[in-house]
Amino acid sequence: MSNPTYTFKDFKSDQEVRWCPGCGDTAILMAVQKAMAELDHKKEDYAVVSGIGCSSRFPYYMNTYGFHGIHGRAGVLASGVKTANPKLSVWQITGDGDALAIGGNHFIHEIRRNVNVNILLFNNQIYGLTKGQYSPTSLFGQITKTSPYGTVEQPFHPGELVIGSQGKFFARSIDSKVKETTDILIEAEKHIGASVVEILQNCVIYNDGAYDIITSKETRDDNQIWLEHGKPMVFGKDNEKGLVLNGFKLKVVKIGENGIKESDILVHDATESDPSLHLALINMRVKDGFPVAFGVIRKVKSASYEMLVEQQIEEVKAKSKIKTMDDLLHSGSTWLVE
Amino acid sequence: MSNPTYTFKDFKSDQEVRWCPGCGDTAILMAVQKAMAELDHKKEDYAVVSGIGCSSRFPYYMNTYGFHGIHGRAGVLASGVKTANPKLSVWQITGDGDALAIGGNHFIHEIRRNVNVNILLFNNQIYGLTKGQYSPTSLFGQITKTSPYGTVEQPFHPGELVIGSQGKFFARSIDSKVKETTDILIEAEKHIGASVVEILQNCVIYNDGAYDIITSKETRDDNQIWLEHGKPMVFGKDNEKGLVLNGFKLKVVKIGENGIKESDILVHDATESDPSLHLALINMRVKDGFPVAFGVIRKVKSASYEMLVEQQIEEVKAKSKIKTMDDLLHSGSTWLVE
Amino acid sequence: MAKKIIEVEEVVVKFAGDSGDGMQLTGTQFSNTSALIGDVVSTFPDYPAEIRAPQGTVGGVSGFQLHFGKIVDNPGDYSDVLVAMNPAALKANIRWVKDGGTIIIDTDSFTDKNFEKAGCVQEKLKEIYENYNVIEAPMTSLTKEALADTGLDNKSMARSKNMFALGMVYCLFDRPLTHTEAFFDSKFKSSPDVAEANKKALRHGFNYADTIHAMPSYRVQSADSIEKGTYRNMNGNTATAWGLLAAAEKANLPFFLGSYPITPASEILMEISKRKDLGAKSFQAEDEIGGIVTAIGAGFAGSLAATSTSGPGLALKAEAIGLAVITELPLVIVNVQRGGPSTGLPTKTEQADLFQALYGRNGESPVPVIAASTPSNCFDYAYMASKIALEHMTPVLLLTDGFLANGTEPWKIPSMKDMPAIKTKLKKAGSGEYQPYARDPKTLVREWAIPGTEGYEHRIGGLEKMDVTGTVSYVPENHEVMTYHRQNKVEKLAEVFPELEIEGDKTADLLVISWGSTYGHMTTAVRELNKEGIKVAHAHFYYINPLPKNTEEVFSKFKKHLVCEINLGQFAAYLNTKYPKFNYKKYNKIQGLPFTVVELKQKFKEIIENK
Amino acid sequence: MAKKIIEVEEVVVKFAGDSGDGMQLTGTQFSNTSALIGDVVSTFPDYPAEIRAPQGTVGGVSGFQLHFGKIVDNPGDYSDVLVAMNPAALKANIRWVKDGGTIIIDTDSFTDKNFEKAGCVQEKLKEIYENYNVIEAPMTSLTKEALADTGLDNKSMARSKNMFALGMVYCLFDRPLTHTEAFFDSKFKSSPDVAEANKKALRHGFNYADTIHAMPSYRVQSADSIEKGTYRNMNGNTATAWGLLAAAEKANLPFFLGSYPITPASEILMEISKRKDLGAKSFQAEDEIGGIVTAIGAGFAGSLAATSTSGPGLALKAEAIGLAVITELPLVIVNVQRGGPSTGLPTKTEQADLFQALYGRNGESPVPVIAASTPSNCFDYAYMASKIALEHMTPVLLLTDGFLANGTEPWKIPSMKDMPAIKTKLKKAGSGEYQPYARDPKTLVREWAIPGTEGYEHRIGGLEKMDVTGTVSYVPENHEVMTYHRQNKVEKLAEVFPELEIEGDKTADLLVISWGSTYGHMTTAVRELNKEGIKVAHAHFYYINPLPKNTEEVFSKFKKHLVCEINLGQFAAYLNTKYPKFNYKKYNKIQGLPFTVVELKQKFKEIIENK
Ligand SMILES: Cc1ncc(C[n+]2csc(CCOP(=O)(O)OP(=O)(O)O)c2C)c(N)n1
Ligand SMILES: Cc1ncc(C[n+]2csc(CCOP(=O)(O)OP(=O)(O)O)c2C)c(N)n1
Ligand code: SF4
Ligand code: SF4
Ligand SMILES: [Mg+2]
Ligand SMILES: [Mg+2]
Repeated sequence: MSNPTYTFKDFKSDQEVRWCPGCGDTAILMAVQKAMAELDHKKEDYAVVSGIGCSSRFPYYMNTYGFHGIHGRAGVLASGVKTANPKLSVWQITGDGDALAIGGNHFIHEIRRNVNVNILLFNNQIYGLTKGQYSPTSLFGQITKTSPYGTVEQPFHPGELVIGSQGKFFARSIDSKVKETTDILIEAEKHIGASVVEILQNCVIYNDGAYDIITSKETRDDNQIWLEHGKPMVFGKDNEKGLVLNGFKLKVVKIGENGIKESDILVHDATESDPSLHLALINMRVKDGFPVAFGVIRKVKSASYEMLVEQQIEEVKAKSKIKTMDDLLHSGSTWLVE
Repeated sequence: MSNPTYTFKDFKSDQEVRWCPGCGDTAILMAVQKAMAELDHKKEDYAVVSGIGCSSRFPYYMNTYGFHGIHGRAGVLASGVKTANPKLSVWQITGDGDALAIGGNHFIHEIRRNVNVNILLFNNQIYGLTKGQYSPTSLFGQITKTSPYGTVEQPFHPGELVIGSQGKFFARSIDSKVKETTDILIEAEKHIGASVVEILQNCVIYNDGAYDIITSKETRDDNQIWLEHGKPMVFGKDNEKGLVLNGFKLKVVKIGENGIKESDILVHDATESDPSLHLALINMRVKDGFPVAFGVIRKVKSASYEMLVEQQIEEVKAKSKIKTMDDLLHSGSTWLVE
Repeated sequence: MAKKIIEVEEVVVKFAGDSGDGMQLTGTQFSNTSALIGDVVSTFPDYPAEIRAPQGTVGGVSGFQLHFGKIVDNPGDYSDVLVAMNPAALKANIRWVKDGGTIIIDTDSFTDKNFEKAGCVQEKLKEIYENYNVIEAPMTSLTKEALADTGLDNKSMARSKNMFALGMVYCLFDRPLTHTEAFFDSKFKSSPDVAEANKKALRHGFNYADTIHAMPSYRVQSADSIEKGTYRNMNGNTATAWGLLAAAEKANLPFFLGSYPITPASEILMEISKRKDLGAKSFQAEDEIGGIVTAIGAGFAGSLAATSTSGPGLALKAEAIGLAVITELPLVIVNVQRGGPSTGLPTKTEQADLFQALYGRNGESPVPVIAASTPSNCFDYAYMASKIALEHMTPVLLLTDGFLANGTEPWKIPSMKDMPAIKTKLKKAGSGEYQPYARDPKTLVREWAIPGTEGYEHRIGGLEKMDVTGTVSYVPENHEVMTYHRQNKVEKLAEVFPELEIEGDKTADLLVISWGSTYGHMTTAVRELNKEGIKVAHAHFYYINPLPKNTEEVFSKFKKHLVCEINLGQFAAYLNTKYPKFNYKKYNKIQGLPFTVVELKQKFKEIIENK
Repeated sequence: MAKKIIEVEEVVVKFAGDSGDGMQLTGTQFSNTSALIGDVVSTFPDYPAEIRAPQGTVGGVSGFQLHFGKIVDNPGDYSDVLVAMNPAALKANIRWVKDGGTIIIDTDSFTDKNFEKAGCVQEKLKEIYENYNVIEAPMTSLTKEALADTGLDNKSMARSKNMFALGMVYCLFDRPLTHTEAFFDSKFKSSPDVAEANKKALRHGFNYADTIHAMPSYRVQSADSIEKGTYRNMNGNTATAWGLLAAAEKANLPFFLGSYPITPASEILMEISKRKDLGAKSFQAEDEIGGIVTAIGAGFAGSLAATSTSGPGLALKAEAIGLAVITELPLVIVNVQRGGPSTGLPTKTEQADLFQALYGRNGESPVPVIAASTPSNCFDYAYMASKIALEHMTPVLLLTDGFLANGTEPWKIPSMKDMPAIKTKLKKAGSGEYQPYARDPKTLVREWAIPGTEGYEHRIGGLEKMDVTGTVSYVPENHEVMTYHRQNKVEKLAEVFPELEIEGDKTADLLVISWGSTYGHMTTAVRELNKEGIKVAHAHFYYINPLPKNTEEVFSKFKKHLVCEINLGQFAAYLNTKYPKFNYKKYNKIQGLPFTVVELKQKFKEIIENK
C-alpha cells in the first residue's frame, strides 16, 4: 500500500494561524508542513503534541491528529502516545519555557529513555505567551518583565543539557531558514530515538533581535557554521575558516594562514558515540570567538524505548504460559469448592 | 567571635539511626558529622534538608536545624533556605530517585542557578524506601521489582547531567571511604556555588553489591582513580597506570610501557572551565576498560545565585528613592482629596 | 473604606489617531457590531478642527468615541479604553481616559519625531504606564508583516493598521469579526485583495491581543462621598504584592516570594521583582512546585514567605501545601482565579477554585481561606493573610481573581503606622526551653525557632510528628491528636476573624450571599433595589475557612438565602456542609465574565416574588 | 459475591525457629507487651518433641503462638503472622498460616543446606510468595552488622536475631519497645553489654520493618456459606491490576499504565510490569505527573490507560486530571489512600482523600468517583472504573486504601465471558462524519477517533473548546454550555449506576452509612447487633460521584443517620452538599487503623439509646 503524495498544503488545518505577524513560529510551521509532505507517512499517522506557550499552539495549525497539552508536559504526552502506538510518527512542539523550565524533568527523561519522538524546541529565550518573563535560556543580565534589573541566572544551553541526558540526536536550526530546517526535520524523523532539534526562534514582541548577531547579513557568515556529517568543519564567506583541535579544545583557524591546509580541518562525525567533541561543538559561542554550530551535530544509533518495550513483550509472550486473562486468573495456586 | 570547637558527636541527634544495619548511609552520616566538626560554622548555622527516601531521613540524625521535605523537592527546599538566609550553611541530602527521578528538574535548575548548597547525592541505583523499584541510575537490564524482565532504559550518569546543567563543582566518593568523603565534603562546603557530591552507596537490601566491581579488594586498585587537582592522573596498585589524551578521548596507559613516561600523564585541572575533559573523566566506566574517577573532578569559580541576589538588592537600594513601605505607597502619581 | 461600585455594564471606547488613520470607520464598525449583538450604543465622532492640520500634530487628531452596554444614554464622558495611534492622539485624549483605564498604543509611531510633532516628551509615557493599563503593539509593522504576501504596496498595507487596532479591541470585548468582514467583502467587492487585506489585519489584531494574553482593565469607581486623604490608583495584583510587602515590614521580617509566571497572576511576581529597593527577594522558580517549596524553605529560614499563582498552578502546589500544613510554617498562597477547568479560559475571570482551595490536598489538611472583594482591598487581605500566617503558624490561602487582578480603582493610601500590629511566633535565642510542637493552649499555635538561633536546633518534616516533641511518630493515637490539633487550630481562627455584617435592608426576607470579587455588583444591585423600595439584604464573605462565628445567627434572621457565584455553586455547597439547615438557592454564571447588576437585580426580584 | 467479615480485632502471631533460636522468650515478650497495653492475650508455646532434635530439622522446631485482641479466648488455630527463622520452621508451620497471611523469614538461613535439612526444596518458596505476604529480612547478617561495634563475638551476636525478629513484629503492630527493653535491663543488670546488644537488635528490627515500609497483610475471610467454584487468594492491589487488565481484554484494547512507585500503591505497577505476557505496557515515569500524562497520551492514542498512586501522588496529578476532563478522554486513576496529610503515615490506612478525589482540581472539573470495599472486589471496581471511562469518555477515580491494598481474602475466580460487555466509543475509519465534540444526546458522550484513523484528524487540548466542532473558543456562552455538558455527563451516570441497597434491619430507626474499606467491619457490627436483637440498618456506598439515584429515598426511610469514616467526616460533608435535609451524625477515627467491630457496635448502641 503506497502512501498518497502530499504537498505542504495538505498539512494546513482550517484554523487561522494566530501568532504575531513576523513571529518565527510561522516559518517553522511551514518547514514542518514541508517535511511531512516529503516524508513517507500517511497523514493520519502523524500525531503532533505540545505543552503550553505561543509555540505550543502549533498543533491547532496542523491538519493531523493533534494534542495541545498542559504546560511542561509535552514530553510525557509524546512519550505516552508513542509508547502506546509505536506506529505513529510523533512530533513534539515545545518552547524554551515549556521544555526547560516547568518541563525540564520530562525533557531529560524522554531523552534518556530515547523515546522515538521528534522534539522541536522553539527557543526564543523568553516566555512569549505570558508576556515576556525570562526563561531558562534568557541571557545572564537580560532585562525582562520579571528581571527589571537583569537576571542573575546563567542560562541552560539546550544542546549541552541534551548531552548531559544521554542524548543521541541533536540538531540546531534557525526559524528563517525554512529549507535547512525542513531537511533537518526529515533527518530527525528518520533517526530512531529522541531527536532534539533546537530552533532559534525570534519573538518579535518580547525579545526581538535576540539572534541578530548570528543572523544579520553582516555577521552571519562569520557567526554560523553549518555542520555536515563527513564534511570538514568550514565556514566564512568563502569557507575560508575552519575548526581544528587544540588539546581538548576547539580552535578557529584560517585556511592558508600559519600553514593550515584544508586537510587539517576537523571532519564532522555526527555518529561518534563519545559526546565530548559534540559537546564542544554545541558550546561554541560568538562571544568566545566561535561561530555557532548548526545542522545535525549528533546522531548516534541506539535502540529506542518503545521498540525495546515491544521486543520485551514479544519475548515474554513467547515464553509465558499465560496467554489470556482467564489463564492469569487461574494461574498459581487455586482450589475448588464443590 | 570565634566558633566553638566540635567533635562529630556534637552533630549526632538523639534520634536513633533507623537505616538497615550495614546500609552505606550510616558511613556517610559519619563523614558529614566529621566534616561539620572540622568546618568553621556554628552548629546552629547548619541547615540540613532533604526530600524523601531512605537517604532523606538523614536530617533526623543530625543535631542541626533539619527539614525532611517531600519527595523530589530537596533542591528547591535548599534553594529557598539559602536564598532567604545566605548566612546558613545548607546541606541537601538526596537519593538517586529523589534527585534524578521526581526531583530531576529542581536538581538541574539548582545547579544552573549555582545556589551555594552542598548537594549530597546518595546513589544506590535503586528506590530503597519503597522496596526496590528501579531508579534513573539503575543499570540497563537490571531486574527489580518494577522491571521483572530487566529495565529497557539507559541510566543517567549524575556527573554528566551536572555538566549538562552548567555544573561548576562535581565530586565522587564511596560510602565506605569515610576519610576521603569527609575531605571532599569539606572542599564542597568551601566551594561557593552548587557543589554536587555523588556518593556511591550500597543498599544492602535491594541492590547489594552494586559497586563490588569498583570496591572489592581484588579490583579496586585497577578500577578506581582518585583525582587530585594539580596531580597526575595515575592509579593502580603502585600508581603504575595513568591517563593520557588520544585525540578527543582518554586512554589508559602503563607507565614504562611503549615509552610512556610519568610526565606524559595528564595532570588534573579541576578548575578548567571548559567542561569537555571533565565530562570525559566523569564518563569513564569499568566496562570500557577505564577506572572510575573519584575525588573532586570539577571545581570552577563562579558567582553564586544568592550572592548575586544580595548584590543586586544592595545596588538597587542604593539608587532607589523608595526606602520604606510608606515611600512606596506614595510613589508615582497620587492626589489629595481635601 | 468607601463603598465601591463597578460599572462594567457600560464601557466607553475611544479610537484616536491621525486624520488619515481611518478612526471614523474603525469606530463605526465597532458600534455597529456592538449594536448587532444586542448592546445599546451611543457614539461621538470628533473630527479635527482644521481641515488639513499637519500630520502628527494634536490639531490633526481625529477621534471616535462610543459608549456601549445594557443601559446607555450618552456617548460617555471618560473612556475605559483609548486606542492611540500616535503620540498626538494620546496627548489629546489622555485626560479623558478614566484612571486605570486601558490604553492601546501603536508603538511603531511612538518615535522621538512624533513626540516632537505632538509637542510632548517620551518621558511622559513612563507615568502613563504607571497609572494605566497600557497594551503595546507595534501595529504598523505587524500589519505590514501580516500583509507581506498580499502584494500590496507599503503604504496601502500600513493603511490597514486601523483594522489591526479594531481587531485588538474586538478581542478585548469578545466581539465577533463577522460583521466587519462582511462589510469589507461588500465594500471592496471589486478589489477583493483590498478586502482580504483589511480582514487579515483585523484578524491578526484580534489574534495578537489573544496571543499576548491582553486583558481589559476592569474599572472600578468610588461612588459614595469620598473620604479625605491622599489617593492613588490601584489594581488588584499590585495591591496584593504591596499588602504582602507591608506585612513583612510591619512584622520586621525579610520578604520572599517563590513563584512561576501564569496569567493572570504574573504581575504579582513582576511587582515583587521590582521591589529590590525594599529588600524583597523574588525567586522565579522552574515551576509552581519550585515556587511554593522555595517559599516553604524561606519560611523555615525565617522570612515572611509567599507564593502566587492561578488555578492550574495551585493544583501543582497541592502536595507542598500539605507539607506546610504538617510542618506548621507560615506561608501565604495567593491564587488569582481564572476560567477553568484545565487551561480553560486563561484571560477570563471565574470563582471556581474555591473547592480546590478548601479541599485540594491529600489527607486531612485544613488551611485558612480568605478572599478579597475589590482591587484595592487585595492590599488589606494580602496583609491579613500574612498576619494570620505569621501569628498562627499556618499556610493561608488568599483568593482573588482575574476581575480583581486587572481591575483598578482609586484608593486612599493607608499609613503604615495605622496597619494592625503583627506579632510573630519567633523564638528568640536564650528564651528558655524549645519544643517544636509545644502549643499555645488557647490558639494551639507552635513557636518558630529559625536556623541560626543558638540552642534550638530541631528537625521538622512531612512525616507525622509526636505531639509537643516533634519527633517522628507512628503511634496511632498521636496521629488522631495531631490531626485534631491541626483542625482545631484553624477552626479557632473564627475567634479572631471579624463577624459577618449585613448590608442593605435588614428586615428583608431575602438574604443574598456572596464572596470574593462579586461584591461590587452585588452591593450595587442590592442598593438599587432598596432604593426602589424592594427589600433585600446582603452578606458578603471575606473569611471562608473558618466562616465568621456569627454566620448561622445572621442566616437565621432571613427566610430565603440566595448564593450568587461565578461558578456552579461551590460556596453554596460549602455552606451546606457547615449550616445544612438553610435552604440555599443558587445563582450561577460561568462565562468567564462578572455578573451584571441588571441580571442580579432581575434574579433577586424573581426570588422575592416567588414566595 | 459472598459476604465477608474482617477479623482484625484479634490477631494470631507465631514465632517459629530452631530450638536454640529463643522463640519462647520472643513470644513471651510479645504477649507481655500486648497485655500491658491492654490487649487480651492467649498463648500456646509448642516445644519440639525431641529434646535434642538435630539443628535445622523439622523435629527441632520450637514455636510460640499467641492470640491477642479485644476479645480473645483461645490461642487461635491459624496464624496471621508467622515468623520463620529457618526452612524447617516454615515447613512445620505453613499449613497453619491463614491464606494470604504474613510470613517473615530470615533469608540468611534459607540456604540450600537448610532446605535440605528441613527436607524440602527452594522451589517451594516461590509458591509461598504467591499466596502469602512474605517479608524478607537477612536477620542474621543484619543483626551481626548492627552489633558489629559491641565487641561481642560472632555467635553471641547471631543469638540476638530473635530480638531483631521481635522488633519487626513490634513495628507491624505498633507495639512499644519499652517493656522488652526494661526486661533486658533488669535481666542483664550485671552484663550491660548483653542487655544493650539485645535492645539494639530489637530496635534495629523495628527500624528495619519501618524503613522498608513493611506492612501487615490484613486478613479477610469469607464467612457465609461458600459458593461453588474455583478459588484463589487475592489482595487488593493485585485485584486492582487484574481488574484493569480484564477490562482491556474485554474491550479489546491495549492496556497502558503510567505510574510512579509510592507506598501502598506500588504493587499495582509491579504487577502490571509482570504482565508483559498479556501485552500490558507499564511506563515507570519520572514522577506522578509523568505517570498520568503518559496515560493521557496513551488514552489519546487508543489504549485503555490508567495511572496508580497514593494521596501525595494524586495531589501532583490534579492539574493533569483537569486536562483529561476537558479533553474527555478515557482514563482510570487509582488512588490507594494512606495516612496523611503530607507524607504522614505512609504505611497506614485512611480514607482522607475523598475530598481531594471529588474537588482537588482547578475550575469546574467533575470526575466520577467510585470506591472498592474488599480486597477482591477491587477487581470488580477497577473493571467498572474502566468500563465507565471507556463508555463515557471520562477520567474515573477509583479509591482503595492501604487496608484493602494489603488485605487478602479467598476469591471465587470469575470467568471472562461472564464479565459485563464494554462498548467503547471508538470511531471506526469510514464511519461517516466526525466532530470531536458532538455528543450522544442521551449520555452526552463524545466519540473517540484515534490517531491512525484515516480522515478523522482533529485537535484537542486544554483550552475551552467550541461545542460540537471542538475548535478553540473563548465565547462566553459556549463556556457555560460546555461546563454544563461536562457536569451533566457525569451526573447522568446515576442512570446507569446500580441503586443503593440496604443491609441489616430495614425497620430500624438508625441507618449507618459507610463507603470504601470499612464495609467488612460495618457489616459485621450490624449483623451482630441484629442478632442481638438491636435494630440497625446499613447503607454502603460504592458509587460516590454521582451518588446512586435512590439515595435520598433510602435515607428518608430512617430517622437517624450515622456516617462512619476513617477521616474527619468527608463523606458526611459531601452528603450534606447533596442531601442537606438529613441530620448526619458522624463517627470518625483517624489513627491509621481500620475500625474495630467492637467500637462500632458500641457507637451504634449509643446512638440508638440516645433517642
Ligand atoms: C501550570 C502552568 N503554569 C504556568 C502557565 C503559564 N504559562 C503559559 S505559557 C508559559 C511560558 C511559555 O514560554 P515558552 O514555553 O518559552 O513558550 P513561548 O510562548 O515562548 O513560545 C507559561 C509560564 C500555565 N499555562 N500553566
Ligand atoms: C510524591 C511522592 N511520590 C512517591 C513517593 C514514594 N517514594 C518515597 S521514597 C521514593 C524513592 C526513593 O528513592 P531514592 O531517592 O533513591 O532514595 P533511597 O531510598 O534509595 O535512599 C519513592 C518513590 C513519595 N513519598 N512521594
Ligand atoms: S509573543 Fe512572540 S513568540 Fe508569541 S506569537 Fe508573538 S512573536 Fe511569536
Ligand atoms: S533499604 Fe537499602 S538504602 Fe534503605 S536503609 Fe536499607 S540498606 Fe539502606
Ligand atoms: Mg519561549
Ligand atoms: Mg536510591
